[in-house]
Amino acid sequence: MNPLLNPKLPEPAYKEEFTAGRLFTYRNPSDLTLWERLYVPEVLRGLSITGSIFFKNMGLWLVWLGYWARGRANEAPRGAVTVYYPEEERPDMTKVNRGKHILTQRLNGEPQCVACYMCATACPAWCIHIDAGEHPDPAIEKYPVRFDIEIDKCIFCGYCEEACPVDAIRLTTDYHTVDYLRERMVYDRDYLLSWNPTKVQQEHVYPGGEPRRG
Amino acid sequence: MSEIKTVTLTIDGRQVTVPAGTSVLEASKVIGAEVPHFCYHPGLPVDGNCRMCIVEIDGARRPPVSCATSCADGMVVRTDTAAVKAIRASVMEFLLVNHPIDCPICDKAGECMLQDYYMQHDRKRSELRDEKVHKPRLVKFSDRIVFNGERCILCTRCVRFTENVTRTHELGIVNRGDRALVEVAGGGSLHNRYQDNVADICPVGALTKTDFRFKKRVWFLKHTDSICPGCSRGCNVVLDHDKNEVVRVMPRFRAEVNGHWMCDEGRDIHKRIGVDRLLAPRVKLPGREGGATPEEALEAVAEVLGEARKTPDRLAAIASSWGTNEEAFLFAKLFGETLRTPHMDVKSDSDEGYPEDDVLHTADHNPNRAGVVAQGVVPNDKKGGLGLAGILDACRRGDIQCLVVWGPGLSGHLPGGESELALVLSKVARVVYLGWKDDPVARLAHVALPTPAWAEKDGSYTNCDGIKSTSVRALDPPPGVRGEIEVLADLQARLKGRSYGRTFRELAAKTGAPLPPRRPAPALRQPSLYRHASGVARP
Amino acid sequence: MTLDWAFLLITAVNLVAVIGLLLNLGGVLTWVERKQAAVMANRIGANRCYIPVPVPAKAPGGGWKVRWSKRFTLVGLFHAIADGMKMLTKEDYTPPFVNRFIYNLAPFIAFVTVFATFAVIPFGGPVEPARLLDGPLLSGIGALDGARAWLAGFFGDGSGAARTFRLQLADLDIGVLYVFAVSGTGVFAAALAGWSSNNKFSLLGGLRASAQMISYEVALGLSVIGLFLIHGTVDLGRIVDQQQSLWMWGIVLQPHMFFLFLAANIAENKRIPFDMPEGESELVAGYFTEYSAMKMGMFMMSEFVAIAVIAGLVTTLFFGGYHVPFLYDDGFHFGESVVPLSHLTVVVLRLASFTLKVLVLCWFQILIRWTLPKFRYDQVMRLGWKMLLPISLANLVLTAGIAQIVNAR
Amino acid sequence: MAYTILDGHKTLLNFPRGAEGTWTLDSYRTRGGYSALEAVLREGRYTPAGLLDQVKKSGLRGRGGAGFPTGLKWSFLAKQRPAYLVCNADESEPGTFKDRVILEENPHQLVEGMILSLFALEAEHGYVYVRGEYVHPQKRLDAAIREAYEAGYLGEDVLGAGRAYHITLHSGAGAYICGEETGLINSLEGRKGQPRLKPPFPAVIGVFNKPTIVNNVETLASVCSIAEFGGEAYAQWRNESGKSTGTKLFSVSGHVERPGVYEVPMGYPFKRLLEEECGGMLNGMPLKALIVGGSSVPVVDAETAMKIDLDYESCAAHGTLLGSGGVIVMGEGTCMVRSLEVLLRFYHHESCGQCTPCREGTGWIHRIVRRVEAGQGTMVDLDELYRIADNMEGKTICTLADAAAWPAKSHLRVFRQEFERHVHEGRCPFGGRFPDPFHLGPQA
Repeated sequence: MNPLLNPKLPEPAYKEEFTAGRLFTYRNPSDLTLWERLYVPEVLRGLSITGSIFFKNMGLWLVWLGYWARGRANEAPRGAVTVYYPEEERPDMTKVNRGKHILTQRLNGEPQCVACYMCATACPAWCIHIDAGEHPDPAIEKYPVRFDIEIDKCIFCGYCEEACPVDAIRLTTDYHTVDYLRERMVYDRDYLLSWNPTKVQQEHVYPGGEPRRG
Repeated sequence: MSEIKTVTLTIDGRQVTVPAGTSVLEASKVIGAEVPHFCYHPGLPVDGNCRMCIVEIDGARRPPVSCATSCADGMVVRTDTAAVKAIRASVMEFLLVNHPIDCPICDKAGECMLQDYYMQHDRKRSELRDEKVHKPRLVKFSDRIVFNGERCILCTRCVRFTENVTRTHELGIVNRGDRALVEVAGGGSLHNRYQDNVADICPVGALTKTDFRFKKRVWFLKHTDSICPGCSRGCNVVLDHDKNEVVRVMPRFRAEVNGHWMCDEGRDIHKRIGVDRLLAPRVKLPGREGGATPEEALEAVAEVLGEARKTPDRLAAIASSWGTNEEAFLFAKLFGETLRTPHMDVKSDSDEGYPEDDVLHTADHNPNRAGVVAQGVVPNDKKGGLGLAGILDACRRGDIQCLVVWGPGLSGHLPGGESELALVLSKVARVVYLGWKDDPVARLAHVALPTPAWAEKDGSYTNCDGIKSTSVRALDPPPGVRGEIEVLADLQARLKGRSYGRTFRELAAKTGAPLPPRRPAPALRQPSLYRHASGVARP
Repeated sequence: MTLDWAFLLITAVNLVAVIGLLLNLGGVLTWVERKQAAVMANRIGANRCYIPVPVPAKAPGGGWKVRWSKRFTLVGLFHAIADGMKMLTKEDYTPPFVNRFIYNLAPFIAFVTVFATFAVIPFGGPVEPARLLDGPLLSGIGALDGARAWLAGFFGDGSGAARTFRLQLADLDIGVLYVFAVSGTGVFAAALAGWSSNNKFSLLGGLRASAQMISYEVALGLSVIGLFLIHGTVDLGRIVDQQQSLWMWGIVLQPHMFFLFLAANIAENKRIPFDMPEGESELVAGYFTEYSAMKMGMFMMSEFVAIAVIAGLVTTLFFGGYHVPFLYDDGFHFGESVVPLSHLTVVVLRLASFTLKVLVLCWFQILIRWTLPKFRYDQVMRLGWKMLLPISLANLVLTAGIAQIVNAR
Repeated sequence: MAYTILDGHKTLLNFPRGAEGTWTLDSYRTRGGYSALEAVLREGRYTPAGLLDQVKKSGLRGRGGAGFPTGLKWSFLAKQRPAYLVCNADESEPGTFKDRVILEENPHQLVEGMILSLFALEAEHGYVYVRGEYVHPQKRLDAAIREAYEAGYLGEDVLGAGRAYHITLHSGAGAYICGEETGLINSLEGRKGQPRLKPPFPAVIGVFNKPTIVNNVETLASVCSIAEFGGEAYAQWRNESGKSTGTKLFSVSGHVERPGVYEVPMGYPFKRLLEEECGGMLNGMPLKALIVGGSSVPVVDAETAMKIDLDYESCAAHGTLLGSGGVIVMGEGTCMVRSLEVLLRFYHHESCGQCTPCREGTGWIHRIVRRVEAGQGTMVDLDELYRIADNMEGKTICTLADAAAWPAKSHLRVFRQEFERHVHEGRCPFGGRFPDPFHLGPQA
């Protein structure tokens, strides 16, 4: 269709330009104004923005020094929005953060898991290792004899949670998954079950979150 | 030769010519229009109860089931119309109404026809608002087979298997309607020797093998075409393995050998791979005692044979009936041609196994006696060659200076067993053993070389009917263990014999082994749960 | 000819000062870059390296014991040391497929050329050692008389007149030309490193580096020729001398050329927004992909030293070098009024002035690096050839014309 | 309306109602019994092919429910011998009890019809598969067969014609599905009573893998009349406007004054049957619904019922089937949901469990209707019910799934508002009970 026949059509979103004897077509042509294309003033503007943040934060540091000198460093206003991780923790960590795994339990404390390997199959990091066994109760039939998660391989994508057909594995908000020993970073079945071994048998409470209903 | 009568019909607008009497379902496979089915199995009589394979045939009063409809000339069949698809969806819905949908704990998941067809033909939520019908679960049909009544779709494949294949009639359907149930007749248990097949042919997870139950999810398995070494039938099988370990053995369809079936013992033989293995070479020659590398051990063998070559009459070689055709070929060439010994024969490696019957089992529990003999491992009559008994007698008399034993089980040929074996071998100056088992001979031999088990090497086997089958290496042999082909070819080279090739594919041209189809390398993981896991055409 | 011991001593002092200053500045800049970037981005930045300090602590069973505090971090300054230690002690892995000789040579070229550039930069005003201890405060101290006499004797020219030394390693007539020549040699470092690594990424990085450095070399030279026309010399020492007056500072005479010169220098140094040769996002690490340990460290070090060298060069050409506004050899002159200062004070003030200007310009370069996004490669080349080069040529013509008019008058 | 019928002659119920001893050989002979057989065997009235031809000419259609032309069916019989004739006396359709009357009151007519049929089919051996619950009819039939053997109508040399005819009585074990011909054959062979795949049809491979003809009791008994009067005469007994021929037994049950079995010619109006033969509706209550041909045919409402002529064509024209002639009359006050629930309970119980749609579907729709009847259904359930019934239809080996689906669909179609009232009111508007059409006797 000839765009001239329909003047309401928008301008074609590309620009053609002869450069080095060839016709180049830019799909996303620059929409900079001449002032912006002079570059230097805009660079200076950018530098003034980052520079002002720099000086503001240095000023705040001086203020902090003042508070620190009076032993009230905690009350000082701070420019940094990040935290010193092991010493400090973010108070506003989201409830849907994907962290350490847990295995949910049946009423008698056994794992809800039926060892279907869906999580192990879905896991892109291949960090879940299950051995299935025959459960004495024929209504359950199958349960995990071994359920290991190599937390150091885990990428916290949450696919295991998605794949689980019986809501047996969940990611909690707990993100303290570091350790100095690799051996300790393989979470076994008992560890994964030990998140809340005695409390709340009536409903499975999502640690740090709302209780799930229904 | 009588001409096979053929009929020509149209399926989905394509002309197909098939032998008369072919079912529409089989004819559809020819053009790749796969008609879904549960109860139909090519190895069993047609029952037509699942109603999944309904197609449209022009002129038929009501849509017929394609498994029970024979092709006729000029028939016009449609397998992909909207009406047919609607019928399939409705049949799937009926099948799933009372199915427990416990795929997570079901071992069939991943190779379950119900799952696959659900994804292909149904894909909707259950509309059932009432209680499902409950049936017994975890019924032990035998110590090999467990039955789950709720998962059963009553296709009667298992019933027809016991009726028509084993003719033992243990299974039957009791009760009517949605209360129907497969039961072992008279409350006994399955007692035939082919019972694992009922779990194979079960299209759902109703019948499972205690052997495989909960061991592995099927989508983790890799599949390798192999043969069963349990008897001289040489059933074609698929080894399902993962992490260098065979998890289960499934029969592979080969019409002229084993059809669709195999016996229970064949499924258990893989468990012996790791038992009593000879893992490292042993050398007890003067000056060479102690641990030896595979290279040193091979050198020792070459030295012993080089010595023996000077008196070929006093050299004897006993071959394994578990060896492949290619190995036997090299064995015959090495000893018959290069070393010129007249004394060559093949022994039985194993005499354990089920007795002979009229389904599959044969009396000889070694897979390749016929093949080894056919490759020329026979006494040279012209030069007064001795057979197996003759060789053992000659050993006893001290006439044999060097004895090469390939494979375990020599003591089974001596009435006195192991103690007599020690006596006999003590009269022989040099005993060389080659085999995968830590046999009494291996302990008495001057040089013992480990070799791979059958699942760990390529090779072809000739069964009792003279049919050759090829087995593909499924597992990695233990570290440092080299295959017989390599060892024999190496010895041939060290002894300045003719070179016939060092790989299976080179030698297969000489033994006439059927080359296995090159399968695409298995994906590290199956990309989709919904693909048929075994990768072989579904029966 | 007898050895000029006084000259040798001054040169040795200069050498130690320059190398000490630059090496440490390079190390500190690694920390500055991290910390400044953090402060600019509302982050905290490097803060974990510490030197254990014993502090008394209460023992559990009563009494006191020594606890090693981890809190002496000095706002993360030890990270620079830790970085250096790490690079020195890491395995120096040489890939098997490289051209060993050139591979090993390249980082040294990079390192040496950067250091050599600084040789001609005057980092302090003229010093008369004989007068160093004269001053309103020091002259009263009799104990220094001996030293004063020794200084006069040692640094005298024999005729009793005091000799004047410049705080500059090499007072070359060709001055800036030497700078261009040496920094031009730096191209070899990147090109050779890229080629000898026998790696596609390295090679591409090396190619980009050489193309980019050669391109900007042109603009770099042309952008300051205007200043040379005005000053009538390329000797950096004499250029600085002429910037005694604030009105003769390069930034006042040719402010636009300051931007050009700085841009060209950053491009020479291959830093963001001109970090095509490294191109983390597409070339792994560019021409030093295959380098590890201290060889990689030398590339990194040379980059940070180059920041300081560029700062020194810009200071010298555009910010009056070591000059402090209104400060003359004998003190501050504000119009008619004079604040007399001792010679030592003036020398120290000028050294401090130079150092301060260098530090501010280092800070400014780091500010640029953490503010601007990176160019595309074709944009880099287009900027160099189609913007910087014509502008500097136009500036050259214009400056030459004005200079002709001014001189003719 | 005019009927061409032998005046006052009943061919099947040709004995006084309620008379004693009608089942004996003597009584049967006094009514002209075995005369046709004697004429055929002794006098050679017909050759086997000729008798087959007469059956074809008579237009006799199978009286078991499907209405397949008998002559055509016989002509399909494969040529190899032995071949068998099987009489299907497994009368288990709810609402149908006509064969029982023949077996109890007039068994010799069946025996004679079977011998004639064996003659026409050139077979020797006939089986009678009698429903297991019919203990009394079995005794009568057994006695009749014994009498026939003694009188020489059965045996190695029948009536000196040099032909051997045998009839064996086989008692079923009580399964609805054994009334289906292949299911019956399986049961007769001693297997589980499950229908077989067709083809091969029983006429090619039937009992003991031999060619077999399976016919209903009434069909075989009617062969006597054909042999007696000739096929063309038989074909005249009908409503002139209709095409169906012969007389037919109708077993009327439900809310009528005089339930029972009536023999009327084909095409007899239902209205006349109801008002004249049966004496009208019970207590004069209005008619609500009619099932004309046994429980498996679609139900019709009162208005349609009154228009129906009792023959195959008229029934089909009014959306139902003549079936086996089990007329179930339902008066006002009957809960149609309950009626359907009762029917589906039967089919759920009787499904053999072979084909998937029937096995799972009958149970499923029964459970839905049961819930609707209990007042716990939803509108979605009604649509589901119709959809499932529709899915069941026409996909199984035998027609049991259809037999369950048709009533379900027709109940929903014709009496939908009653189902909706169950849903909306949350209970059965008829109090969960109803005048039970299956258990109400005439005295009620």
